Amino acid sequence: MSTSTIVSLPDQSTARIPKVNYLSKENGLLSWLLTGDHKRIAILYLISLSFFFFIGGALAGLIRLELLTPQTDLMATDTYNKVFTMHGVIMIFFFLVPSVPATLGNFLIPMMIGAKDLALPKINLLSWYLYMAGGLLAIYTMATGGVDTGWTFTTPLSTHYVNTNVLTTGLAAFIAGFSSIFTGLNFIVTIHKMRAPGMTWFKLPLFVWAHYAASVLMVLATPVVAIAIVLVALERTIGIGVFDPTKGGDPLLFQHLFWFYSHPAVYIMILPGMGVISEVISTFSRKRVFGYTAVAFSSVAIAVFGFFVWAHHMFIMGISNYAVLVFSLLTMLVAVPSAIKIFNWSFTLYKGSITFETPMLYAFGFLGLFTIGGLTGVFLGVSGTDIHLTETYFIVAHFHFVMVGGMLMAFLAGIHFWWPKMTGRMYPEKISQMAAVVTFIGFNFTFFPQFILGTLGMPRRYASYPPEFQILNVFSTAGATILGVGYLLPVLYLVWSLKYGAIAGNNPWQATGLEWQTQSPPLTENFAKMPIMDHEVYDYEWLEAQKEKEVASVG
Amino acid sequence: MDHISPVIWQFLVKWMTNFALFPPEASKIAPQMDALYFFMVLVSLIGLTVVVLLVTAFSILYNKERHPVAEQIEGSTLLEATWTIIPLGLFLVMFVWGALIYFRVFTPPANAMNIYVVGKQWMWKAEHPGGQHEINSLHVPTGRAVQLTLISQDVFHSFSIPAFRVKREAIPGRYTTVWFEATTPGTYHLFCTQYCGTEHSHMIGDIVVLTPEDYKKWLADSTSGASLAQNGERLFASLSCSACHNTRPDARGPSLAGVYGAKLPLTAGGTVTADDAFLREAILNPSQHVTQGYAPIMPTYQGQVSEEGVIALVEYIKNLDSNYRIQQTLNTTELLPESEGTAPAKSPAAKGSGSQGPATQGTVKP
Amino acid sequence: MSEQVEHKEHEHHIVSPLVYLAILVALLVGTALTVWASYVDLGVWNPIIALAIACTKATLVVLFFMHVKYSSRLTKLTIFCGVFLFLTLIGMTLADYISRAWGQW
Amino acid sequence: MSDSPVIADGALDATAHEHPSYLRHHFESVEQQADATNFAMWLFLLTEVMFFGGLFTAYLIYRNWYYPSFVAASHQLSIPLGGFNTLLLITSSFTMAMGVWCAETRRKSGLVLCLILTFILGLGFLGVKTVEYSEKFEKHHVPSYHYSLNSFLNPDSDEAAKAAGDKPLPLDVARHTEVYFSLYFAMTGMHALHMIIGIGILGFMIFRAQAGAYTSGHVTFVENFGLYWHFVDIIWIFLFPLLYLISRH
Repeated sequence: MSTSTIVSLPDQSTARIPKVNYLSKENGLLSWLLTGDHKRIAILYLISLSFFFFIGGALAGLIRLELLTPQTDLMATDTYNKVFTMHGVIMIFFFLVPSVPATLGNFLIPMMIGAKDLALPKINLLSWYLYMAGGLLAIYTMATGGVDTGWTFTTPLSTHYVNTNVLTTGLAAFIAGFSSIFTGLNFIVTIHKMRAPGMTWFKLPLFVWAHYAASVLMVLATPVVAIAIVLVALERTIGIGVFDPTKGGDPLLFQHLFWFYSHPAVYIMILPGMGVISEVISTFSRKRVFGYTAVAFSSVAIAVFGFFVWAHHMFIMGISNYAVLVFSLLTMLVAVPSAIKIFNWSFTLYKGSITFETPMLYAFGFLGLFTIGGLTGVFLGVSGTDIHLTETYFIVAHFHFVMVGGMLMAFLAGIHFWWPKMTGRMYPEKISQMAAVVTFIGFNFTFFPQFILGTLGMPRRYASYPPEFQILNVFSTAGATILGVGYLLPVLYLVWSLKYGAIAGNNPWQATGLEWQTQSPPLTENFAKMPIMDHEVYDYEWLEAQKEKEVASVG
Repeated sequence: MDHISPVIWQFLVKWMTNFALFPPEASKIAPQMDALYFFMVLVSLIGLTVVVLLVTAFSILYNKERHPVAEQIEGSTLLEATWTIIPLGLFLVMFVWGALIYFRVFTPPANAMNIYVVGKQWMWKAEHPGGQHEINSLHVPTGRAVQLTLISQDVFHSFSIPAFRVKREAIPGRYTTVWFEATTPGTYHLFCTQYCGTEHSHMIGDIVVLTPEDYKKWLADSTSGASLAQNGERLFASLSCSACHNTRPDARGPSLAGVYGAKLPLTAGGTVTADDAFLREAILNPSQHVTQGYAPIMPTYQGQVSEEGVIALVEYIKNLDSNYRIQQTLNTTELLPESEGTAPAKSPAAKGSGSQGPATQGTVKP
Repeated sequence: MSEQVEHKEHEHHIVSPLVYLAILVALLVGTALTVWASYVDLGVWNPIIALAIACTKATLVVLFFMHVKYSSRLTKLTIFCGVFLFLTLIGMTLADYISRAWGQW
Repeated sequence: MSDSPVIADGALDATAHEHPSYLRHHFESVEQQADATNFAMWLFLLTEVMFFGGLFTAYLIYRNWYYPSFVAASHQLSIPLGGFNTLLLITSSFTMAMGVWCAETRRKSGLVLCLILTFILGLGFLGVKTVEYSEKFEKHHVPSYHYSLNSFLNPDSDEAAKAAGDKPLPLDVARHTEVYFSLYFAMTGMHALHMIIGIGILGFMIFRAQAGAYTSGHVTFVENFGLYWHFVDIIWIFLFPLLYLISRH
């Protein structure tokens, strides 16, 4: 790609990974399983998340393979239903919701605000164990027959009309929910109470702002879906009648409670990704984020408005027409902060000094795909077009543009960006740039045809479909194979780089965050001495001055 | 050509012949919906182009070689205000436009012909007023507003006709409605779009749009002998509804003639418009919908009548313009052993406050 | 920002047992009152009064037993957010149910 | 922008002087630790508020829909038992608050006494609840496939209904009492679950308090548990009028 790069690696002959760091401090499996160190917990999360991601990905592969032909020839319809249900459950509850917060957020929030650890390290470890318990339960469910309700657990289907493992899957989601509540709670407390001297709210990196907003959503929205799941479980087991229409309950109430969480949940998923993009774009254009306060407040605005739009998932489900008007209007409002963010990021590039390392490529991918994802969301939020487009592949494409094109791109951008900090070694640049491009191409091939399919009316969750839709489905499946390669590559070269990667040094990107001002990999306490934030956030002039001073003192 | 694999060749031919970006427009609402859709596509394309252009231009102009030192810029309130207000304005235009279309799709015209649709795992059952039944298909005429009254017997289903751009969930326990006016004869897809269990993807069918003449022919060919209202009448008699709902002066229930569309005062206070949903509720949960002046003595029929049965009853009550039909039913009831009636009352005068008559229909709550 | 200053200035406030006792008495009186009020026919006011008494009791518990009266602004804000969102959930969901009865448009 | 280094000396002053054993390594001071855990507890209570929020929403909707059924069904609950339970719980909240006070003023035996009292009152509450539940079981008022409508169709055969002067309900109204009992069991059940967890922690705390763990200046745990206990009390303060006191006149 570009010939110029800002990586200022230390001289390889003398460079060493610091002897004392959080990885080398203690050894043995137990030292990992009982750790309170936020960085080690982040690594635990990273490993387990990747595991679940590839299981979910394999299921997605099966879905695409089945859809290669119009008939149900690869698997029976009930198998297909189980496959897409488990794909949804695993990807949403065990990958997307915890992805950036639990790995990068866990690793970086204390470092960015100059703290030694999260406020509640034991709770942090507990949330990993809850996550694992939930995840393994989900895998167990899958192994013992699966579940075929769709990840939305719609009543009365989930309570009375299927005889698969709804209870264990619900329990898995319930447990994972508490894991996410505890993570969010920990972040909020940490951001409020553990900031280093001088670290005021408006000196917080935007990554922290985004996580703060997402954490508020996690803490306040997740319990509502928890109680909805409890009620579904009670209805299934002892037959109470809260959602059961034959007993006088209203199945729409379940939808209300479910979407009260699950709509904010998409903001839980995307906000941390937006935080990553802010950091990456600023660093690689070597420029303060354009309109810092606007971007910070737009995160908060998304979180706040995010609570008031949930019923736009139910426009054709028989909620009152007045409610449709109100929720549709509020949905238009929540689209605006995302637009602000997109333009602010674009203008961050203006008069910057841009280089095109892998994280930046992923960030560009994010900008394009998230713009499409966000704008198509408006199609679904507008009550008129929603009638035609909802419950079709249009919604599938929209969701994947936001979640895979947005969140996953951001996740990969972040993993590459902070990989040197986490491991002390660089990933190989050329091949990873290639992987970023492959992912982008594969992604568009996979999901863009689905917009057209949706407009044509192909319903989602169909194991078979009318033959005239085949062409676009073949495109989509072909794209998915490219996408699969794009996701496998990083695993290979990142693992390779653990041993053979170039040694990164403290600050290979010349980034300004506090996390870059300490050794890589960091000490268990993060900083040798308590940092004091005496400069602005994204203060590249301060960084220059620091470098000159260092050169002067060494020389 | 022989170096192209036949599979790919076929694929390409298929693609070229079948490629479409949007489904056929076969209803009156479809062009309106598509106008909004294309407006939104246009706005999205412009927005996307702006973002892509900005990013590309800045990447070229300010890459490190060309522009080695970045200029630190705080931001610009003016610019930020611009890209807050313009998207907001556009979104609001879309909102209003969309709301108008939503309004149209879910507000049937008064003269719409009503067809009942029952969704169940995994089929659609349509009940025409003339008594024609259909499974997984629906015949409708062109040029005539058709209202669908949907209900599900088990789980959520969703009745989707992409070519008409309409879709509505069929909910267990409650009627929902949607309407359309087909414009182009042909056969179109009918999908269930709400995931409803194992055979969800096979809960599909055909919407057959016929010219009015063909439709008449079809109606005549597929009649089952009795109209829906006649089926309802039979049910009305066999459930002994007429034991109370008759026109005798000592009748224990309100007369049902002309009740449809009327505004009824309730014992519990307030009034309610007797529409399909109300009639269904009044049959299944009568005690909560007692008309003023009557004792809450009607038993519930929940679990005794199927959804199809309720539909037939509702259709029957809807068509009771005068007491004439009830009289007839009463006569039939007398043949049943448990009927307690003596001679049917001669007076055709409607009894009780039950029927305020369609005259009050004009005072519908805004 | 402000909290850093704040938690220095807000010394741990110890509430006297007499206050606790007074609150206990108030709560018991409130309970008696709410039971009594339920036997009186006040029409639509019955549930409103019951809820008003319950809210008062809850406020007393929050302010004194849970020390919120003496807590930082952050705690108060947190509780406010919780109550606000709780009311949003109930209010917006109920709004749908209530406006369904208004019929089509 | 100043040129001073990001890593400041002297910032370690806080940790330089001796600090108590309960100060965790990543906090700078005891106040910060206490503040952080207190805030975390409040956030946790917020999730609990939303957790019960779903139930309250459901309750309000169905109460609006099925008011007569709710009235009749609520007459099956005993106000004396419910009132007594309210009394127990409010008193336990008081003893808990006193416990926190004892911990703050370092009165060990007082703290132990208060905790034991709270423990007993909490158990008493659960005991009464068990009595109430078992009565519902006997009458088949637990929503399930064996749910019985008898008390509502023939109120004369049922003491509670007779005492309240209930008239026989039509079948369709009587049926919806099951919705009431669904919510009754979901709400009080979730509440009781919170009580059980609380009592478990209390038992653990009594032993720790006897060992003097909370009377050496480190009161955070007692305080935070107090918050939880009061929260559970508040939920009951709302449940009591909503479930027991519907239209008794």
